[in-house]
Amino acid sequence: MKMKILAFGIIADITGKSEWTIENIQHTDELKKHLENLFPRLKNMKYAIAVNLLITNGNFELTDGTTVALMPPFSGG
Amino acid sequence: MKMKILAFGIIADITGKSEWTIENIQHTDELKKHLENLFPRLKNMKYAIAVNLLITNGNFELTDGTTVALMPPFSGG
Amino acid sequence: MSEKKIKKVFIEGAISPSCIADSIAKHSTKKDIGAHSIFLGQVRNDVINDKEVKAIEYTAYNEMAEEKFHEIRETAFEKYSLTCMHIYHSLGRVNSGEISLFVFTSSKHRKDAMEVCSYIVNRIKEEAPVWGKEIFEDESYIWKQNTP
Amino acid sequence: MSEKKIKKVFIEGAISPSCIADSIAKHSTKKDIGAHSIFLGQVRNDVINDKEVKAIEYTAYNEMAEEKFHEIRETAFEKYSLTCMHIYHSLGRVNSGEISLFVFTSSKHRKDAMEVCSYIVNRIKEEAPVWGKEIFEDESYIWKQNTP
Repeated sequence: MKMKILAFGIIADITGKSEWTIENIQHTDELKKHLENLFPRLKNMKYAIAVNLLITNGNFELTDGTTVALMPPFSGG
Repeated sequence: MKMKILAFGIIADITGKSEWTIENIQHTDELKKHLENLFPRLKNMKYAIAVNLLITNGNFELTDGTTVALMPPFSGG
Repeated sequence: MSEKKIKKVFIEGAISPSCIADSIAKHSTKKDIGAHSIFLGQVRNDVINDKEVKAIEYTAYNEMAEEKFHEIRETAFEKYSLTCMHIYHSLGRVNSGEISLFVFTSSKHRKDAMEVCSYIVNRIKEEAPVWGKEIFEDESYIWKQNTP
Repeated sequence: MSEKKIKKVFIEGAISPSCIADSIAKHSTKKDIGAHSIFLGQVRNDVINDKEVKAIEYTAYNEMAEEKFHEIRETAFEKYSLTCMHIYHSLGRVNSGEISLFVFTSSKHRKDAMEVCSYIVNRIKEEAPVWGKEIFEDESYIWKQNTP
């Protein structure tokens, strides 16, 4: 089970990369814990998680081939 | 005692002129009566009267040298 | 007349897109501006009693209108946080599809720019002594009535 | 992805005044339009910790943003009486004083055009996955935060 991770804005600065692959993570809460262990600065960050282009609310199950995006608050316009 | 009359829009169509002089009329109510006698179509018209650039409310005394404007509803823009 | 400086609002004929572009371009040196709001009034080819409007011919009580535009301008600057504002209104003939009113407001933030633009347009429609004559293909006409 | 046609929103670098003029000029053939409302976002030279912003560099989650712009577009046409709408947003570097957002709405009457323009701009600011990096003279940067 593989998923693609995309990081944007300040999150890509913290993770040092904007796109990578992870394996065997079951849901978004587990992913958050995993990432916050690797990148402790994420613990204090406000960010949304989109799964296959849709912003998630609460914990969300991940399946093979999904794309997960880590998105800090938007600042376009 | 002379006053300048200005007519705009459909009012100038009705009066057939856009600028003329009148004499010896004391206030705006008298002016309206005078004009409506000359141009009966004005009786059914909605129009505002400005004296020296200011729109009048109610009856307004006229003095020598004033400019009176007859203004149908605005339709600019 | 008082001595206050009155900005020229009326221009003869239609307002061209390139005039609008020039106005926008001039603001690139005002780097504290974050938001511009623009309103453009365009002449519609309404069909009235089976005849199509080909143009509107605008006349105004110029002296009173310039005073009114000045007053609207002053009040807008008092009521809103505003960096720049420009108003241009056509006089004379403007064909359908062409632009006869150009209101341009600029502020630090979007809310001010958009609210004040709408405020100004509404006041112009209601209070500026300007009259539009809707001219049909056969050169007959009716006097325009603004929708509230 | 569904098969719906998605209009291109993102353009590389600043939006030029002449591009805006072209957009306006194209609408002169749509003679049922009576009112255009335009919003322009311009990059400010804010001073943050004594350093002046020279440019904003925009990045986006393109695929999601295009979907979001499409959804905003569809909803705007459902909610308002609207003849035309166009949205352009910059990606990459836009210098202070230059334009990075262009929203253009057209309707028969002014109220619709102005209300829908404001609706669209607010939704873009809140919901479009776009990020601005404010770059200072020395090329250091901070990530931009939008005011609500």
